[in-house]
Amino acid sequence: MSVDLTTSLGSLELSAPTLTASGCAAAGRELAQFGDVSSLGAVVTKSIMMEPRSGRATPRMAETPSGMLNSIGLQGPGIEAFLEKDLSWLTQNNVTTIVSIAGNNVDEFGDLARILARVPGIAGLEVNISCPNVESRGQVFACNPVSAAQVIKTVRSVWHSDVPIFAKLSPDVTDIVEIAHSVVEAGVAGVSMINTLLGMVIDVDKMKPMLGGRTGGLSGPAIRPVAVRAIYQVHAALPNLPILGMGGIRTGHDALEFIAAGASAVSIGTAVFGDPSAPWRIATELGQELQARGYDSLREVIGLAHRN
Amino acid sequence: MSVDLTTSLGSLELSAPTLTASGCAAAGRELAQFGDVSSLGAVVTKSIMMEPRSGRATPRMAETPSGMLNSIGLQGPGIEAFLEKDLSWLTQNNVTTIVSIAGNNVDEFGDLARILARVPGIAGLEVNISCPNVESRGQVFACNPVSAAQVIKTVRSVWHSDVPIFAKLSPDVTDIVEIAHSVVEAGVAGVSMINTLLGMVIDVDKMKPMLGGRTGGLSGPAIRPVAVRAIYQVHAALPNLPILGMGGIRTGHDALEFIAAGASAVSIGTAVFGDPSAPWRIATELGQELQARGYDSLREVIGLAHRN
Amino acid sequence: MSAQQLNCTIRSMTPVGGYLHMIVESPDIAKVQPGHFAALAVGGPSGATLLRRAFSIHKSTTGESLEFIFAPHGPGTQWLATQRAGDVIDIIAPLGKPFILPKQPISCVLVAGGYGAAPMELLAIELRARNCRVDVVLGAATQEKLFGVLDLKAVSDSLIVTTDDGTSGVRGRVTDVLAEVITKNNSQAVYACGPMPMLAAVAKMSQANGAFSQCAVEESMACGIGVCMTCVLPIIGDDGVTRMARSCVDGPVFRGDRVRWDDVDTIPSDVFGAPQPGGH
Amino acid sequence: MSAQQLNCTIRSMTPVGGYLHMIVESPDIAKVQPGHFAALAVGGPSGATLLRRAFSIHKSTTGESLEFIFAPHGPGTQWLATQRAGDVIDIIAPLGKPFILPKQPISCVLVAGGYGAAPMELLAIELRARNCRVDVVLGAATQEKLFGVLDLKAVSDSLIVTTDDGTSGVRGRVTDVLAEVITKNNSQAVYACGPMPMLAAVAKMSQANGAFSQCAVEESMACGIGVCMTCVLPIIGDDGVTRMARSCVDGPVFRGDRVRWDDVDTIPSDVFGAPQPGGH
Ligand SMILES: Cc1cc2nc3c(=O)[nH]c(=O)nc-3n(C[C@H](O)[C@H](O)[C@H](O)COP(=O)(O)OP(=O)(O)OC[C@H]3O[C@@H](n4cnc5c(N)ncnc54)[C@H](O)[C@@H]3O)c2cc1C
Ligand SMILES: Cc1cc2nc3c(=O)[nH]c(=O)nc-3n(C[C@H](O)[C@H](O)[C@H](O)COP(=O)(O)OP(=O)(O)OC[C@H]3O[C@@H](n4cnc5c(N)ncnc54)[C@H](O)[C@@H]3O)c2cc1C
Ligand SMILES: Cc1cc2nc3c(=O)[nH]c(=O)nc-3n(C[C@H](O)[C@H](O)[C@H](O)COP(=O)(O)O)c2cc1C
Ligand SMILES: Cc1cc2nc3c(=O)[nH]c(=O)nc-3n(C[C@H](O)[C@H](O)[C@H](O)COP(=O)(O)O)c2cc1C
Ligand code: FES
Ligand code: FES
Repeated sequence: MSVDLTTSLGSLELSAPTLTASGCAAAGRELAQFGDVSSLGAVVTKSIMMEPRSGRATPRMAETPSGMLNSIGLQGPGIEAFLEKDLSWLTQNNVTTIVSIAGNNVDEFGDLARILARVPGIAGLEVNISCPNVESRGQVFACNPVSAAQVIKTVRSVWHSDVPIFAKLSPDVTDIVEIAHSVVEAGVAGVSMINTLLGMVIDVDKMKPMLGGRTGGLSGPAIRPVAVRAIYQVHAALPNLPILGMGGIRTGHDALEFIAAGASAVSIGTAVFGDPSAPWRIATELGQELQARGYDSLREVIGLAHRN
Repeated sequence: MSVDLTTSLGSLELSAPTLTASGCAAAGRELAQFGDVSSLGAVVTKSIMMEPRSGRATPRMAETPSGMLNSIGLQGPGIEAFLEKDLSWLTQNNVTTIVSIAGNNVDEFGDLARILARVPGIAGLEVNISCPNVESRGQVFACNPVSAAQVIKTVRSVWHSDVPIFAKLSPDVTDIVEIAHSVVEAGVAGVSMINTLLGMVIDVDKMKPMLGGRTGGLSGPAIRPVAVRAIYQVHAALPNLPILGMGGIRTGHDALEFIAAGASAVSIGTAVFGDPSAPWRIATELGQELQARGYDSLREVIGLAHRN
Repeated sequence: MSAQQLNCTIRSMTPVGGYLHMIVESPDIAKVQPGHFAALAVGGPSGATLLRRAFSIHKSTTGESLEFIFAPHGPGTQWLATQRAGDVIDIIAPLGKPFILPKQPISCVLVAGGYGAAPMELLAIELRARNCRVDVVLGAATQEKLFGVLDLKAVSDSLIVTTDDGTSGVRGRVTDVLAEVITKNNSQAVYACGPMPMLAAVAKMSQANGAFSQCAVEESMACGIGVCMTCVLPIIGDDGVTRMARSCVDGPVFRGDRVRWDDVDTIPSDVFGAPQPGGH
Repeated sequence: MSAQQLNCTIRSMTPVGGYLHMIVESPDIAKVQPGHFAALAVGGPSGATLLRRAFSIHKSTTGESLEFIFAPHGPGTQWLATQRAGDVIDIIAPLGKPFILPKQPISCVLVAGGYGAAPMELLAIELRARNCRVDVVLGAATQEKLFGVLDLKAVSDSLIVTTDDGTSGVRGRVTDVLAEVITKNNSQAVYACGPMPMLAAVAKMSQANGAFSQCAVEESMACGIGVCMTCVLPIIGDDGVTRMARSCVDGPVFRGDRVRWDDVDTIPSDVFGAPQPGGH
């Protein structure tokens, strides 16, 4: 008897528990060499903005102990080219697609949502309010409950569709539960967490920050305990809120930790760089881990670590 | 020609650049098997409280990728026994000693400072306002600029001595520069940063958090990029503020990163568990790294990464 | 006694049943006594495992070699299992408080579970050198997890094996036979090493049968040298007060009647420094 | 063409000058062309190095083997250097866009710095099979960092060696001799692989001397398969617009006149999607 790995994020039913993390699988196409992309829970696309965007200067990454820093700066083709080239490939190939959007200001989020609300074939919208790489003079949206809620309200106001909206939360805050509360009140169907932690590596030969963007986002197994803690806290405070968990998942065992902490599904990010077949492998391993512990389904394990 | 590794933290002159991190070398005595403790920059003692304290239930630690979680819960003998047994050993052995204190409330910090202000042989006071493990119903002091400043003001008001006071900052905040500003205004001579990040590991066999204290503090190389970033930010905002840097330093190369980011000296924490001779080894390696790059002294490199 | 940090070259790594027997070359260190342990660095410079792993010192020849018994389990021991003769391991040894040996030639029982048998041969030899009677009870989940049966047979007066699944010796646990061994041999001292639940049962059974027990406990350790406070358990002191004592420096060997077995992994309310109602 | 993820057993690991020559067994994969690279997982399951390392494929025998040339440097290549025959490496290959081969039997110069010589033997053989003239310029900082001198001599019409310190061949840089080689042999195409500053100089000198150049660039890569956007550099497209192109899938081989060498590691203000004044 095999374990039932189907799950759901609010109204979004997923045939598999592993998704790709935004920015770690582009728009899915390159991964098709390593597995059937339509068999993944979903592809979460790289955060897209209104205009084409060149991103930050290189070097854009630094490997760190059990992790990496990136400062891509949201390089992307802009929403128009995205719809034409990327989303069309995804829909043609029957890929469950969650589109991630990012804006320089609240209005841009609204504009993106207005465009996407009319587009068929989108299973979910992930609102990246937390990318620390955006060259914005202001604070990161996700670091302030008011501006986080503003973005979500604006998106919500133009989103005339049943397609669920997720807010992507940043761990770089004093109280992540407060931010979760504020985006829930603003109308999200669920939250994606966590985005990267703000970090820096210094090149001691050049005596300056290694990355072109100076700071970067820390991801990978190094941050896993922070992600598990954040998900555990948010699930404890908002037990009915669907959580898409991510942050350093490398194995099915790791994924199980996230599910037990309260995530309903998981996104695989940095692990894809080390192993492009990770999203499929981890789903298989998760099934094995559940089976070895006598569970019949993934759903019965969601948040289980809160009950003991 | 050898590199001048002497440095200072405000008025505190240090003969060597590496210190032990609070809670990672007890009160120095056990390390004497591995090196001459009096030759270290200083021993920063495990945060001491007024009363004896049993700490948290075990398991108290979990190894994580390139890091570890701890939830010791400030087990300690209380200030009286500390002075009698620990501090006396340190003074007898000519060890430069920075005493770390922790309190359940603002008054307890004041009481501890009042006692220590009368005790000779203390080179510095580190005020641990950031330990996330304290079983306090309230928020961690260091997570709020007002309560952080309150603690420091209270300590300052009874501290009739030239011995410098350092505030130990937590990275678990939205804006660490804001906290640094508030403790500087409250009268610290410098800051120690960073303390651990709040994290969690779940035992998926028992389906509950692995640590007795549920959450724990994440330390080790995994968090190094977060520490370097925090120090860089604080040094950029407050270039004259002495910084004692820590967080994942394992080699002289790592230490150099911290110095370049703006630390005047570094504490070695988790690395001691893997290598009890690390505080001495890292000082030697730091000298070699500086020499290889043609520097004559450590002091000229403090904050150098800001100039390029 | 003082521990030393050593770079030890592996001389051999040999499978023994379900275990690996590793012999490393070691320079002069403080004399190793049965119950001493060592802390081994694992994972190499690019590894993600920062903490040392603790292993009982199985045998040692002063100035020549140290021997260990282990099984690959988590990432650290799995890495160790890939090391080969000629590779160098960073080892701190000897660590901890060893078993206390009797001054009189008394009758002793050695009880071990799985790799808990690692220090027992050394112990049996020392006890016999003191003209003690040595009876051994070795247990494991299954036959391949037994260690040291033949070696211990050679240095003891009797040896009983138990396995949970009955694949070797008596089906059952060491405590199913221990009371009888104590009674029959009029044992005065019980020495135990193995998993915590086994130790708890052995300590209680020894006490119930009038024998004094010493148990080498196994608590998760971050530093192994006494600086981190992770490895504590509630120990009753000579003054009757229970303290959270460090098993790495105050142990790993404790008197069985001094460990509050039922309170391990808790903070008993009467422990020294326990949280006060209304306080921390 | 599609890349495959393979578990490859190491057949041999042999020192060659300052480098290691690693041959691994590989099953059938897409045909390897000169300039293709592979991405190797390093560090093992308990390692702290998550990202693959990129290496030019030195040689390959379809369905049999892949060969690499590398030197231990940082943690990943240091780990790789400790691997031995029989160990298994996770390899993704072939990756990237290879050198474009001429349809006509033209005169070609191959320029390489250090391990940049790794793909050149394969390239020289392919060019000669097309009846091209092949002249080679090999450079390195010092003699032991030279690779492939004898092998390349055997498959080329002429070979010049330069070293920065003069320990072998001409003291100086490859660009000190390149113009003369181009002029003398009336070279129409220059193929280059090596450090970025060398490539920049080679591309400019080729253009100045009327030769068309192709350069295999070396940008830091996180994924190697086109999903992360770390490995970009400013490339002028057919439409004249500069875009931040991914060197792992759009390269590593680019036309020398299409790379904005002076703007590498910057975002030129006229690049597609560049930050607008007042905007992001
Ligand atoms: C005093 C003492 C003597 C020991 N003697 C032996 C011996 O002779 N042979 C043997 O095979 N094992 C022995 N152990 C247990 C051995 O230390 C653990 O099996 C080993 O640390 C597990 O490491 P890992 O990498 O396999 O597991 P991981 O799960 O990766 O370990 C993670 C962390 O937890 C700690 N840890 C995990 N399990 C244990 C455990 N059971 N005990 C203590 N720490 C643990 C590790 O040290 C490490 O820091 C002894 C333990 C102690 C405390
Ligand atoms: C297309 C291509 C082909 C290459 N071919 C060869 C070859 O044939 N032989 C050879 O010895 N080296 C080659 N390199 C360089 C090789 O990839 C790096 O030397 C190696 O990644 C460094 O790893 P490390 O663990 O030693 O260094 P670390 O400093 O630990 O590397 C940290 C991270 O930075 C990346 N990185 C560091 N240096 C480089 C670099 N110079 N280029 C790209 N990424 C880097 C690593 O991939 C890793 O992700 C090639 C690189 C590229 C992009
Ligand atoms: C190279 C890279 C690019 C990323 N780009 C985005 C992005 O565009 N939008 C976003 O919401 N998150 C982005 N992230 C964050 C990831 O989606 C994920 O939240 C984070 O990396 C933690 O997961 P991981 O440890 O599994 O990578 C990016 C991460 C990396 C490493
Ligand atoms: C086991 C352990 C106990 C600690 N106890 C204290 C403490 O009592 N007071 C304090 O200010 N910091 C304490 N810390 C935090 C360290 O001093 C240091 O700030 C942190 O671990 C980051 O440095 P590292 O990565 O080098 O360990 C403790 C850390 C560890 C791992
Ligand atoms: S393991 Fe650190 S005190 Fe015992
Ligand atoms: S290395 Fe990831 S896109 Fe090129």
